[in-house]
Formats: sequence, structure tokens, C-alpha cells
Amino acid sequence: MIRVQKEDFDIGIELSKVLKSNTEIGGISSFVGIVREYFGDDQIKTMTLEHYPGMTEKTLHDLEIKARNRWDIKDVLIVHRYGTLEPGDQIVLVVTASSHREDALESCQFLIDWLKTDAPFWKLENRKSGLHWVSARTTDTDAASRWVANTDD
Amino acid sequence: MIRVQKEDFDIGIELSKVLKSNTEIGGISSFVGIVREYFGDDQIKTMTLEHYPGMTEKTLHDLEIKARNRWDIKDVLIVHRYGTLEPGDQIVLVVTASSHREDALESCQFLIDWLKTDAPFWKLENRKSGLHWVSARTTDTDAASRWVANTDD
Amino acid sequence: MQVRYFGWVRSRIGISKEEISLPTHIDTIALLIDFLKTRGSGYLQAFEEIENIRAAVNQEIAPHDTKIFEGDEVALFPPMTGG
Amino acid sequence: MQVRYFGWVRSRIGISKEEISLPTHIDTIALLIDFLKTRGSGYLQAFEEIENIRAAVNQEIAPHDTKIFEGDEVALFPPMTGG
Repeated sequence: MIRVQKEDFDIGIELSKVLKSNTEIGGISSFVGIVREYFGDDQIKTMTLEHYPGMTEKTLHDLEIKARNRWDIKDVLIVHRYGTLEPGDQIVLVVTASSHREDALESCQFLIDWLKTDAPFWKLENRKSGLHWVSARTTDTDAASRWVANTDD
Repeated sequence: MIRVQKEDFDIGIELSKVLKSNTEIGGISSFVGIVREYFGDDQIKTMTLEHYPGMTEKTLHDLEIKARNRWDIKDVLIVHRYGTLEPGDQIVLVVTASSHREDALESCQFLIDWLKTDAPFWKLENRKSGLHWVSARTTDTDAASRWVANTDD
Repeated sequence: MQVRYFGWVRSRIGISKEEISLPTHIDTIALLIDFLKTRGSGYLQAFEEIENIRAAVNQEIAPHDTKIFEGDEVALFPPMTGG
Repeated sequence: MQVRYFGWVRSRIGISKEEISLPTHIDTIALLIDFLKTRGSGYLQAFEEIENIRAAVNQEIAPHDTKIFEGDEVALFPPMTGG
């Protein structure tokens, strides 16, 4: 399941819903992205996430399908927030559940790697020094593309 | 931090404690191990975790230190239960928090891999067909040892 | 054609979407971008680093040589920073 | 010496720990195991697959050729299945 929302989420509640969805689950992997308080020495006051409604949902849904095709996973949850957030706020949640931990762990990492490069979000930081758009990191593209190189694993 | 306990844990509460521990956290990875309901077609009624008190705490603590030395992580939490559990019950929780998602994701996987092979726990399943000790899987040993081969990454 | 802008492409141009009547020879994303650059300094600034411009046609990522048609929804934006 | 058993080593032997007075020539884990195997069928069964017996000396994993001394706490158990 995927959700794109302004509201915060409660990881405990989300995980217990995933757990109750299936009795074959042996492991649940999750990742939460958090707004940091500093960019180097420059304090971040707020971070605003802009996104492309419609395309975002489509992209997250496609990523869920890809993960389900590649790993033996019993459930997937992606929750991505948009709007203006503060340091310490939760941005994104990825949860994958499987009978086997390897599938849960790998698919969670796969999803977070691809969200970085493929989900149509743009981050504007309001820092002490002024407004700054967050740049895409080439290391993120590298992290995502290694899943392409490894398709035959 | 590490904890070995009979009691269940609440992931939401544990994660929010980790999050509040440090303002430099940009990502929190977690893994929860769950008692499955079936071994093949054989229903699992309960699973009893026996452990070696003293050595368990020592081993988990050593694993925490190893992870902190190898990755840039701001916080680590390992909670491992013992005693008699039922299908759907939580067995173990590993949480790693970092400024960067790669460090959080990798260190979480490292810890769960090594817990499988190095933490002195033994699992006795009470299945429909009778009592069965859970065997160590050679794939678990392989998963743990790849972290040794990759030390120079 | 509806054209949408996001991220610093949007903030440099100053609007988030507009209706463009495509001149008939403008039939790829690359040509659309060249056409938009003639519309003012905001556009020029937005598209100055062409290697950092990503595009979507009807909400699917598309390379710059993709053919575009009058009824399409085209979006232009910087590399995405999700997650 | 205190000797502790876990997992199916414990359930086959039938006790979880015992005090053993070490004969002087028993100075490694491997020799301790051979000595224990003379104590009855539960012990024989517990240690029949020696490649599946792990040991700890004073709560540290130790190979079978590790020297042991009277005051040590030695534990014998199957491969661990944590996590």
C-alpha cells in the first residue's frame, strides 16, 4: 500500500497493521526518513516538500510492484509526506514484511534507494542563511542503479 | 543500548526514544523478528527461546560496539526477548539511527545477520507434530560472514 | 498543451503551470524547452543547465527527445529528491 | 568446574548445569567432551555430532582445542539461533 499525505504517521500503528495483515510474516524491515536540524553549520528552520500529485502516487505504486515482483514479500507500505516540516519531523516511511529477513531487508533498502531518485518530490530548506533547494546527490543515483546491475542475483 | 527481556516491546515508543536522543538523525532503520505460524505445513503452537544469561548481554553489547566502530551511527538499540512466545509475537528488535540512510540501513542488516549466528539463543518450537529445536541455517552463517569479507569497503 | 513546473524550475519561472499553444514545429521536449527559453529571463535561468532538467510526459519520466502532442501534460523539473 | 548446557545439548543430557571435578589430564574442551561422553547415554547422544557442538569458556566463544582450567565456566551447546 502507498500513501501520500500532509499528516504525520505513527510507526507503531503502521507496523502493527502490517503485522496483522498476514500470519506468514517472520520479519518486518522499516526505514523512517527524518528532517535533520543542520546542513553543516547552517541551521534548518523548516523543510518544504513539493511534489507532483498523480505522478507521485503512480511512481510509488510502480515501486511497490517492482519490489513485490523481485522479492518474496507479504506486505509493503510506503508513506510519503509533503508540505512544510520541521527538524525531527518524519518525512517518509518504508515498511516491508516477509517470511525471511533477507527479503524484508533488501526490499526495504531497494525502495528507499529508488524513492530518492524516482519519486517526484523536491525539497526546499529554509535555513538560517536563506532558502536552499536540496540538490540530488550522485551517490543516490549510484545507490539506486546498483539494483539494476544486480538484477540477476 | 541493549536489552534482554521476557516482556514484549512497543516499536513506536522505542523508535521515538531513539529519535529524541539526537538531533542529527536523518534516518532510522529497524527490523523486527516475528514468530511465524507455520513451519511448512506444520503449525507452530509456541516457540520457547532459551538463552545464556550474561553471555547474551555481553554478545549484544559487543555487536553494538562493532556496528558503532564501522558505521557513522548516532544510536543503536537491540531488544531481544526470551521465554515462551506465540505466533505473531515479536522476538527481536534492532534499531539503528544515522545522519545518512546508508549507514542506518547497512548497520541494521549487519546486526540482525550477526545476531542470528552469534547471540546465544536457542529456539524450541512446539509444533502440531511435536517439539523441534530450530536448526541453524548455513545461509545465516553466509550472511554474517559476508560482512567479514567486505571489511575494506 | 499544459506545462507544469516544479522545484527550482518553478521558482525561477515564477508559475507552477501554464497552457501553451504549441507552434507546429515544436514536437519534442528539447524543442519545447528551447521555445520556452525565448519567453523571458526567468525561463532562461530555469533552463540554463539543461543536463539538470528532467521531464515527464503524462506523468511518466521521458527523455528530452520524446515526441510531444497537443493534448499531453508535460512537466519540467530538477532531479528529484524524494525519500 | 561449572559446566553448562543449552538447547538440545541440555535436553539430551537432561540437566542445565553441573559441577565437574576435572581429572588432571582433561585440559581442553575436546577432552572434556570425550570425558563427558563416558557418563551415560544422554551425554553420548548430546555429543554424537561433534561438528555441531559449540563451546564457550567464561562466556566467550572458544574452539574445541581451547585450554580449560578448574575455575572456568564452560558451556556446551548447539549452533546458536538468535534473532
